[in-house]
Amino acid sequence: MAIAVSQTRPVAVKKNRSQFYQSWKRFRKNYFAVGGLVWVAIFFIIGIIGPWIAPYSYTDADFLAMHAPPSAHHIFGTDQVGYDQFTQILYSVRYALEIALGATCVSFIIGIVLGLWAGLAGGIADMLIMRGVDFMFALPSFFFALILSVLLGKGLFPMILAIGVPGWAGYARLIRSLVLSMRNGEMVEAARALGASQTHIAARYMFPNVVGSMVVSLAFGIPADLTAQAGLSIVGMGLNPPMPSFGNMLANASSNILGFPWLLYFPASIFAITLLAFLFVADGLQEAFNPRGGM
Amino acid sequence: MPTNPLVKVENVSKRFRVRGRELHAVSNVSFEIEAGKTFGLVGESGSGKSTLGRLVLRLLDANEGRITFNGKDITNLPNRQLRPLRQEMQIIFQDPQASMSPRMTIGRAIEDAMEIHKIGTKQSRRKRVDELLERVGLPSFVKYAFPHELSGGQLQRIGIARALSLNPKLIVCDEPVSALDVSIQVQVIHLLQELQRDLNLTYIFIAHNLAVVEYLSDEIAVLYLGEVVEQAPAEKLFKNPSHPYTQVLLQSILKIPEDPSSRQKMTHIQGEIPSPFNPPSGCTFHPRCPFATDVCRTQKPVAKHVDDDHKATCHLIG
Amino acid sequence: MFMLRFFAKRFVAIVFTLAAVIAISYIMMYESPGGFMSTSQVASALAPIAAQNPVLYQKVMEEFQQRYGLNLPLWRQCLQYVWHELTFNFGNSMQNPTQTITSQLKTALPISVILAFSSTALSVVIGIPMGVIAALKRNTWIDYTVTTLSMVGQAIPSFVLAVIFVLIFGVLWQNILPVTGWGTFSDAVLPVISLAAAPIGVVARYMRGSLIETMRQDFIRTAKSKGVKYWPLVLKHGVRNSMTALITVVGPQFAFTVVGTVLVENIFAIPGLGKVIGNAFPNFDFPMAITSVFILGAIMMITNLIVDLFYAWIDPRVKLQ
Amino acid sequence: MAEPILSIEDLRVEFDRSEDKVYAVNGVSFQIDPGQALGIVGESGSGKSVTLMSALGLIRENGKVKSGVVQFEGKNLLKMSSRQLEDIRGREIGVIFQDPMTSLNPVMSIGDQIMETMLTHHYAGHREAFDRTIQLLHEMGIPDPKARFKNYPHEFSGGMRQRIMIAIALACEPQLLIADEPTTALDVTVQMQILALLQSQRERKNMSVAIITHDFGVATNFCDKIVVLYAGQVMEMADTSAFIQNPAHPYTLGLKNSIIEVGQRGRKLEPIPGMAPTLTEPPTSCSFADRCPFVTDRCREELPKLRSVESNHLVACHRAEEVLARAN
Repeated sequence: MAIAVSQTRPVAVKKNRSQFYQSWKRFRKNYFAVGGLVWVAIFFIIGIIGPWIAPYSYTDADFLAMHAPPSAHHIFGTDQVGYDQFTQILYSVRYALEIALGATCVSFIIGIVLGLWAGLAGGIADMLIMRGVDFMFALPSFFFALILSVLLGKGLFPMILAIGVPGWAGYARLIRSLVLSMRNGEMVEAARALGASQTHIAARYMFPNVVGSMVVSLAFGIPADLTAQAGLSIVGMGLNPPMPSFGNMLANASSNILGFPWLLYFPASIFAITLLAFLFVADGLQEAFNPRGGM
Repeated sequence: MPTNPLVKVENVSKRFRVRGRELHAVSNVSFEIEAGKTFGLVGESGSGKSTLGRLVLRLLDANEGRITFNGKDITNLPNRQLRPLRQEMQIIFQDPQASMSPRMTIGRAIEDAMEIHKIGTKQSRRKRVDELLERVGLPSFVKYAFPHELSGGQLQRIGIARALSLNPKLIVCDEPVSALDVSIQVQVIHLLQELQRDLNLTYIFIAHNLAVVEYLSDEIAVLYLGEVVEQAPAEKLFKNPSHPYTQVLLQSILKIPEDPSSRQKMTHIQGEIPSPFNPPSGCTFHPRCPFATDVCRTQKPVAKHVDDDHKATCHLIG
Repeated sequence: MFMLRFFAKRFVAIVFTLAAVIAISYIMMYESPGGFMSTSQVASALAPIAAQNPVLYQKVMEEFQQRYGLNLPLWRQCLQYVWHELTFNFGNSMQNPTQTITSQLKTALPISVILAFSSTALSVVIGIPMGVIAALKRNTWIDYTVTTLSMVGQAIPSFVLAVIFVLIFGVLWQNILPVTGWGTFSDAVLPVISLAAAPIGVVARYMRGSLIETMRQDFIRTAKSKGVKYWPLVLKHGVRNSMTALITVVGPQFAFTVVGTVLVENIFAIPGLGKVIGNAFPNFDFPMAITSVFILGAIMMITNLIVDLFYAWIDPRVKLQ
Repeated sequence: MAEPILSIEDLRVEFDRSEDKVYAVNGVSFQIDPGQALGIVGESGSGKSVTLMSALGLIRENGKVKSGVVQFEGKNLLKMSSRQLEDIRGREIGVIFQDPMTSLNPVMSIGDQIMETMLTHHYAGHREAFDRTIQLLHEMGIPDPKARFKNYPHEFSGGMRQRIMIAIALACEPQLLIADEPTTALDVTVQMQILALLQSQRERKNMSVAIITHDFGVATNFCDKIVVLYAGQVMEMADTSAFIQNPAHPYTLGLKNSIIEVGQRGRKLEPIPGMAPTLTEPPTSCSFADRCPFVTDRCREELPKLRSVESNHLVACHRAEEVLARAN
């Protein structure tokens, strides 16, 4: 006997029913997020092609035009040394992205290794790693970055490490909790009951269900690292001048502001809008991947 | 006594540590199941019935005791050797949605079971998915659906199809119908019954609904706080319930009366199941037992034979 | 008795964490190009004094040798330093070798504390009602305004907001609010607003989400079924329960605010701990830098302890451990 | 016969979903007489809770009452302002819900939650409300009520929490108690305790009770009259005895045959095929037609009206007489 299922809700057979397509469909409806994504994309493009479209080199000081307001020669004006602000911003975008992406990768890689280790091994390893996480959360990671930057110096690569290394704890905690909730969940138990190996469970069952959360946390991590990098500049531990960065420009401009407001207009607005764009994207991703939970 | 049982459970115990406190989930349980039969496990929440089911499948490792499957001691079998054996012993869950990946279509989920054991080719697996869906009474297009798009009853059929895809000998049914509506419950029970008949399956049927367990099972064990308090063939257990707890359970069932005048009186026992963290002394049932004596409060009863295949763990027997 | 044990346990944990932070910073800075502290470094820091007052130079030099154990092996130096810090015996700084760090921080510390706490208080006082209103008026223009504003507040870091304020009130509309210095109430307005913007956004958004979630719970339906009126329902049952979730974000948020304070003080030239840090790190004045971080860290951890206590008080399901 | 305490006439409720509408209740009518225990039986999605909860204004925001009259003490609840309704809820009509784990406020002591009902309705002053709370807890069989007054819900077991829910619902001595699946989440031994408690309270206070349940055992043992809902419509309504002995609707018959009872080993199962529909359009023909063994062309075309087949026995089926004949 086969029991008729006459009133089954008809399941539309669509070609692309993958999770990413579904998430993208939800993401697309969020105009803030799409707008943010466009800005972020432009930001990335500028980061890549910046050096080619820059009218000057960032070390070229125009001594004839110090503190020049925006003009045809210097469309964003120049600062007290005569650096072309447009060029400075183009390079700032590049370095900001290099540092933020690099630092996020560093945090994420350390976090994922330790998080997986803690979640899968349990026992003493778990306890030690979680103590480490508690320790990292006891102080803002910015302070750890500050202290590390003393040791490592002020170059591009040292900055990536200084910001990236202290950021591991958040990712580790997230990944551990995801692993634990799944490991004890019925889905993984069912997969074990089917006879699936650990690698099969991890690849086919766990990974597809955590990738969304990870993408979201990375999306929130990038703007946080952008902010941290600029923050280090404010307390004088950022990239070494003349390497341009948003933080340096903001710090420099805010103490030289009287009479030269253009030094602030451009970096402040571009930096603020960029961070907002990243947050809109991250928020949109969160909603797209996880439509019910979260805030 | 069965001579060559498919499943043999001997003196199995399982303890959990929860925040430094020890919980006896299953204590010293033994039973045997012959191939093609159904063994019912009944008990209220916290009785350890689900844990016991998972111990048999080695989804949990027992602290003590021995589990033999198809003549092979699997108690300490390493995972590598256990995995191929899993084809022969499957489980269906109370909440089928939680047991499936929300990111996998139904078709992929069933296929994956076969892929794990490298059964057949891609084409033959696909064909088998269609066959299985038909076998459990679902149209083949549901294979394109995701779990959240189906109803509870449909998902439970998918769970059954996934288990069947491996041609198991034993299926542990962990409260497979308790989350379903009455009319759907019967459909699923009917399906399970048919499958057992056609495929000579052995079931361990776990439920809190006594009537359903009685209906399906050949032999039944009643669990209370992780201990088997009574065990007997289904007819004997219901005809002659010997442990006070079994009697109470039976009295708690609300049967549809013949007419309102023959209604059941709402008689009930006092109290609720005690915390498994600190179970009562002596017989764990004594605080709720209407017949408890001093012996019950201090001494742990041992299983006694009421009949050659009917055992109850109570001081008042014999 | 139970509370006492809880406090003792947490206190020990805080002390250990701080000791570890100091030790790790010490070792890192010792290895850094500038070095934490060495006889030659002290000598160069004391050079101006040496020229004017050799006697004082000798005295201060000996003091430094003694206190920082410059001739001892690293591990003993480190242990000694950790002990001194934990006992609030901070010693002298490199920038002002004749003055103790304690005396230098005496004025700076209260400023940062006032900034951090008043902006946190403001974020709660403004953020909660904003979130509640947004949740109750869900999917209306009020909700959209609150949510968008919150997002903007949350996205823009305090120091960028501070820079924008400097631009607005320092250049465009001068003389409305001061953009530098510290002393009067109006000096605090812009820094506190820059610092509070992000936490207000976070609190409002979190409160909104949490209250919407709470109002869907079964116990809200129970309260309605009892005939509880609208506002008691929202406040006693809804908001009260949402607060338990909100508290979990206040702790991390306070950490952000502390960092923000450090940065904002540098933008507005406010002589707080942040400004001290901003001077100390680039000038290799590591005793001063570490001490400032140590003090901020201690304040944060004690605040978190208080938050945990409050959490346990507001949510009976939470057990202190 | 006295006036019914609650009478529902032609109630229709819809829920808006993101892409469509669900017609949850489609013209339900029934009455509850004073002192009567009414059982409202149906499977999930049959509209059994929505019917009563919408009458009390307790459904989700996306649910709307489209039409109907709910008379309570001569007043139409559906026409009342939310303030008037608040005065009735908890005071005149008490409600108990299914899941005692989530239905109590986790951060409020249970004593305060019971007192709140009385204080809200000015049923008692603070002092009396406290005394009465202690007394209620005692009546509900909660040991050591004075000490437990200050405890929070998570410190109680499921059965105890359901007793507390009952205390809340009965605090102001309502005339009508609505119990929405009061024992579904509980173990059988505890279910019996709760039902016994409800029964004794009902007898002592001569209160009317409406039990919403999917469990025929609970309905037939507890109730005087039973209403069977399916797809948001009344399929059958009868006194319990008529219901047990002469079910006249194929769905009721099928459901009764679906119930496995103790002592039925070896019985042949006859499941109702298919599953209950989710109505995204108002029904124009019999909603059960697709699953019905008695189905004819007429069933697929014409919506059967609720009609009387015996005294106090209403059925919505074109072929009720044949069903009755077969059952006998």
